[in-house]
Amino acid sequence: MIEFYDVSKSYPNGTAALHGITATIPKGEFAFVVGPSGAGKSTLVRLVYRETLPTSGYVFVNGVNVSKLRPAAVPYLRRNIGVVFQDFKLLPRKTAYENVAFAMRVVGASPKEIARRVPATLELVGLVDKGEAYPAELSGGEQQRAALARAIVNHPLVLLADEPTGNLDPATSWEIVQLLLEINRRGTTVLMATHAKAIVDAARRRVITLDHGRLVRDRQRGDYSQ
Amino acid sequence: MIEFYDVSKSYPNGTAALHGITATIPKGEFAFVVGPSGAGKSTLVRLVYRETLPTSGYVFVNGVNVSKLRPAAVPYLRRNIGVVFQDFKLLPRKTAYENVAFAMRVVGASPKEIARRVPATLELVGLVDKGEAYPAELSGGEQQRAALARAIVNHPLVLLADEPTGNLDPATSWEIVQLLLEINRRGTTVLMATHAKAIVDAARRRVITLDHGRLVRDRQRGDYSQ
Amino acid sequence: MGVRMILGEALVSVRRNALMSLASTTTVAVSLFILAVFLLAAVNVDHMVKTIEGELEVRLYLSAGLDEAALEDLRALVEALEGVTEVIYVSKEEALATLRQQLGPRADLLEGIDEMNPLRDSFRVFTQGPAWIEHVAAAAAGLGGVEDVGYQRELIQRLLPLTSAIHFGGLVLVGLMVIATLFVISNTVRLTILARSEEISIMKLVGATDWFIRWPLLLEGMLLGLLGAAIAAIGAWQAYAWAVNGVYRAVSFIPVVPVLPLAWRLGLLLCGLGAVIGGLGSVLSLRRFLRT
Amino acid sequence: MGVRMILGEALVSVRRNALMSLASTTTVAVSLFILAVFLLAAVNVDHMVKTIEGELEVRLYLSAGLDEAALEDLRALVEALEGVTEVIYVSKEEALATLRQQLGPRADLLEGIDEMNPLRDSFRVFTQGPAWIEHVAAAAAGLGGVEDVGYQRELIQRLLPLTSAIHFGGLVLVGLMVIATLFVISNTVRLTILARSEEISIMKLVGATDWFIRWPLLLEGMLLGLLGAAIAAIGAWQAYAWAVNGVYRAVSFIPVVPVLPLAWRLGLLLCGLGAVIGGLGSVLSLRRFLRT
Ligand SMILES: Nc1ncnc2c1ncn2[C@@H]1O[C@H](COP(=O)(O)OP(=O)(O)OP(=O)(O)O)[C@@H](O)[C@H]1O
Ligand SMILES: Nc1ncnc2c1ncn2[C@@H]1O[C@H](COP(=O)(O)OP(=O)(O)OP(=O)(O)O)[C@@H](O)[C@H]1O
Ligand SMILES: [Mg+2]
Ligand SMILES: [Mg+2]
Repeated sequence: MIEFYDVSKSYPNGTAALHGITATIPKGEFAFVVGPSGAGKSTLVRLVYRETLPTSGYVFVNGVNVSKLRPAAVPYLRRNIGVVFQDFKLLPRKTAYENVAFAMRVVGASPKEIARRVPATLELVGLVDKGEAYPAELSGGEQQRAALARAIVNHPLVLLADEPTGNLDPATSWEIVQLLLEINRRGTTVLMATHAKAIVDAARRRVITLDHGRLVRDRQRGDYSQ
Repeated sequence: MIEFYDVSKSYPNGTAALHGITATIPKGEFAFVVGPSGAGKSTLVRLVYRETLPTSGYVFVNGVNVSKLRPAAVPYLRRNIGVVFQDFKLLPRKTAYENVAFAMRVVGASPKEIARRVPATLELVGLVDKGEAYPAELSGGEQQRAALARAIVNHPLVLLADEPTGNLDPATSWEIVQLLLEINRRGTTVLMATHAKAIVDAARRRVITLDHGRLVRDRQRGDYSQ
Repeated sequence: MGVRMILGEALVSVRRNALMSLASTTTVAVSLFILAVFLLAAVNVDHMVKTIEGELEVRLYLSAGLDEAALEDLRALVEALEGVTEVIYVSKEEALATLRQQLGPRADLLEGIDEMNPLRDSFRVFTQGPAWIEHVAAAAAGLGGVEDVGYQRELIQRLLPLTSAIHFGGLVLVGLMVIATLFVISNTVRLTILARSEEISIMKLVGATDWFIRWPLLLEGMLLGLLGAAIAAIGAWQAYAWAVNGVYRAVSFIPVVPVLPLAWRLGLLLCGLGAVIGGLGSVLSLRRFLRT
Repeated sequence: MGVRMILGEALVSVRRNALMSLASTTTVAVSLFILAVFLLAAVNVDHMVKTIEGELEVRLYLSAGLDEAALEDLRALVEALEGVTEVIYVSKEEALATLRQQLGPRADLLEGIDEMNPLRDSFRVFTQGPAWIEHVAAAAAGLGGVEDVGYQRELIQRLLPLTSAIHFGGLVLVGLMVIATLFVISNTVRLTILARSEEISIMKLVGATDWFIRWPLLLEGMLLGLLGAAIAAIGAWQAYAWAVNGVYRAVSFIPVVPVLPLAWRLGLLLCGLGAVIGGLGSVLSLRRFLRT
């Protein structure tokens, strides 16, 4: 469960990215976050896994006030959250396989478990034959799928996907969204920032619309509609 | 004008990315390159500005065999080509303004010319108020637009846009495509790799479809159609 | 994470950062080599000073006509004095012979003196160091049978500040060198860590704890340090062996410290320093990126 | 690109890479400081050796009964010999007084010798260096009025290899230090360049020529080197002034090279080295990224 209470965020350079956002994403929900470029979608996502702290207001994840977390507790928060970063953030000196395996090693998974689950997850995103490639040797869409594999490999309680289909063709995009919906059906809360109008319109899930840092619409079975 | 003659490309790690591509994009044309993730679109684009050399076959840009270019001549080839990279490739320690200005300084533009044209170009892509921001301080879509501004600021003869709207909302995407079409109308040859079905279908321009490194379709007023 | 996993991680990282690893290892090697050369020089200067100091003596001129037993008693008393290491008896005949030799071409001065040798029997007394000489001289002056006490007062007064200056200066220099070397090494490691700030921040975002990030980098720093130190140690060993050889051939009277136990000790010291500073440099540079 | 533009670019880059710039500048400063300390030590040892060598002399013992004119002629002849720098006349009375002083407590040996002074008048001849002594001695022996020639044959035979060993060793060490310092500095600059390989490749993709990329980085390397060198020079100056002061107070008889002209020269040398190596390190490390 993710709760935002009157959250505002200004970046150190003075940019006000979010203004008084209040919203609750219940456990097990699938929600889209949409809005024009620079609306604050990525900022909202960053607040959840505490890459950044709100300037005012509170963010709770599974009942925990994220801002109040001791630094030493932050890694443990993040282990329950899978993130597909908008810019992928793959480790450049690790292969696709190693990148996914790294996320499992972080949570202390056994080598056996890793050897079993990493290939299965790469299969799921259609990257089995790219396991040995370094990020620089992957196409844009392949990198994006590797980032997705890393985000889901630990079966996180919460999955944050920031523009996870921006570099994918419509068919692959649709497959990936099906995958996310499937993961959501198994109980994971999913928050997906996206520009893919076709997908949002087809999925008929909750849509939170941001504009210039304000929450301007929040519909249960919404569509993209500008 | 861009010509591909029986071009194949295998990367050093053994991946065969392109097989026997032959195609001509006449001067002043606007062509989409579409295809599933990993089809070879980016590789095709890279061959044009010589980020990579073909394994076999020839690539001509404005009549020059790109593979035969002396290393010292490569910068001069690139100055006639604007590129929007799929991963933006903004200089991290320069602001958005400085990134765009850098492309002009490279071609030896006068400070006055730079001071005039950089703000105008940022305006064109909707980034006037983000000139002082570093890439890390920009949203995904803002970075993409900064990359576009850098690509067009020198009025290049050829514009290569690799997924230039992947991080933009539909409305902004459409504006950007209108901008590219406008630039094309003024005489620039444009080659745009994209997954944006809606845009391709609406623009009714030439569409080159790749799949697994092969050219599978090439229609003059085509659509995305899988 | 098991130790083998961390070690594997570190080794892979060294290889995949080949250029950086090479640059930093060679820097470590070169700066530790210089430190080693310097330490070897310092050890040898120290050795030389000790040798020279060991040749300083107190001369006790004895009353004429002491019998064998009195002589032995006196020798025992002198040997019992604090700071005394050795006592050698010199008869007045031996003393005259030595003087004649020292005068060299002017020995004709002593012609005809033989029969009426004006010199006295004496003890040459060696001490634990030049600082003891005045003390021993004063104590011995009070002993029965000792008529007069002589020592190179002027030489000692010149030598003592000189050797203590050499000692002090050497210590300051060695200290400077050690600090500088450690600084350069840890700074080099810091540069390789700074270059990876992006990777480190990604690891944190994926949920890695500080120690999960730190261990492999700590080990990597230690590996680079150790490798550089090993190269430096081998280089220093070879260079020192060559230099000692050269000194023996050219200026054999200069006392040098023999190569072997010294080279081993130095090698161990360097490897220890390299590993510790490499690791420490790594961990300290990481502070900036962790806990934020 | 104008010079101002490149300089501006370089300065901005130094600031935006603050952490890396700091790490590399301090490394440059520390290693050049050590080099400076070392050079200062070498210059002083050299000075000391020269001073000691300058005190070596050839003694010409003169025939008895030479008159004033003959003495002056002989002095002129000796002064004209190759390698001679100074000639001092010592009468036999002065010689006896000196000898008495040297014998110290054993001066009683000379009692009653005064009237029949067996010593001879002599010339003390100083040369340009110990290597000239044998030559001068041989040449002077053949001159009329010179009865006998004396010099510290043994001392010279010991001193010559020693000083040449010090010279040779010093040269080797200074050479080693210089090479090591240059290596460390250029390696440090290399690390900062390696960390920017991504930026450099982007610049190339945007159409920058090699020199367009090189100029600002060259200047940046020079700036870092210069800044580090300036810090090192100031530090070395202060440290040397302090050390010279200490030596004067504690062991005033040791000859030291005065601070002032030396410190200036050293500072210039360091700044030159820093700038050149910083720039060169930059340009050489760039080779790998350009022309591909
Ligand atoms: N680190 C930062 N420092 C300063 N300003 C930032 C930073 N990150 C984002 N911003 C600014 O905050 C605003 C919101 O950015 P955010 O990344 O949340 O937008 P977004 O909705 O994700 O946009 P996009 O769809 O383009 O990714 C933008 O104006 C952006 O320029
Ligand atoms: N530098 C590289 N080294 C090795 N293989 C590469 C490299 N770059 C791309 N590839 C591989 O070549 C194939 C084509 O890649 P390319 O980037 O051209 O695809 P794309 O059509 O642009 O895909 P996307 O739509 O996902 O960006 C892919 O299988 C990819 O893994
Ligand atoms: Mg975003
Ligand atoms: Mg691509």
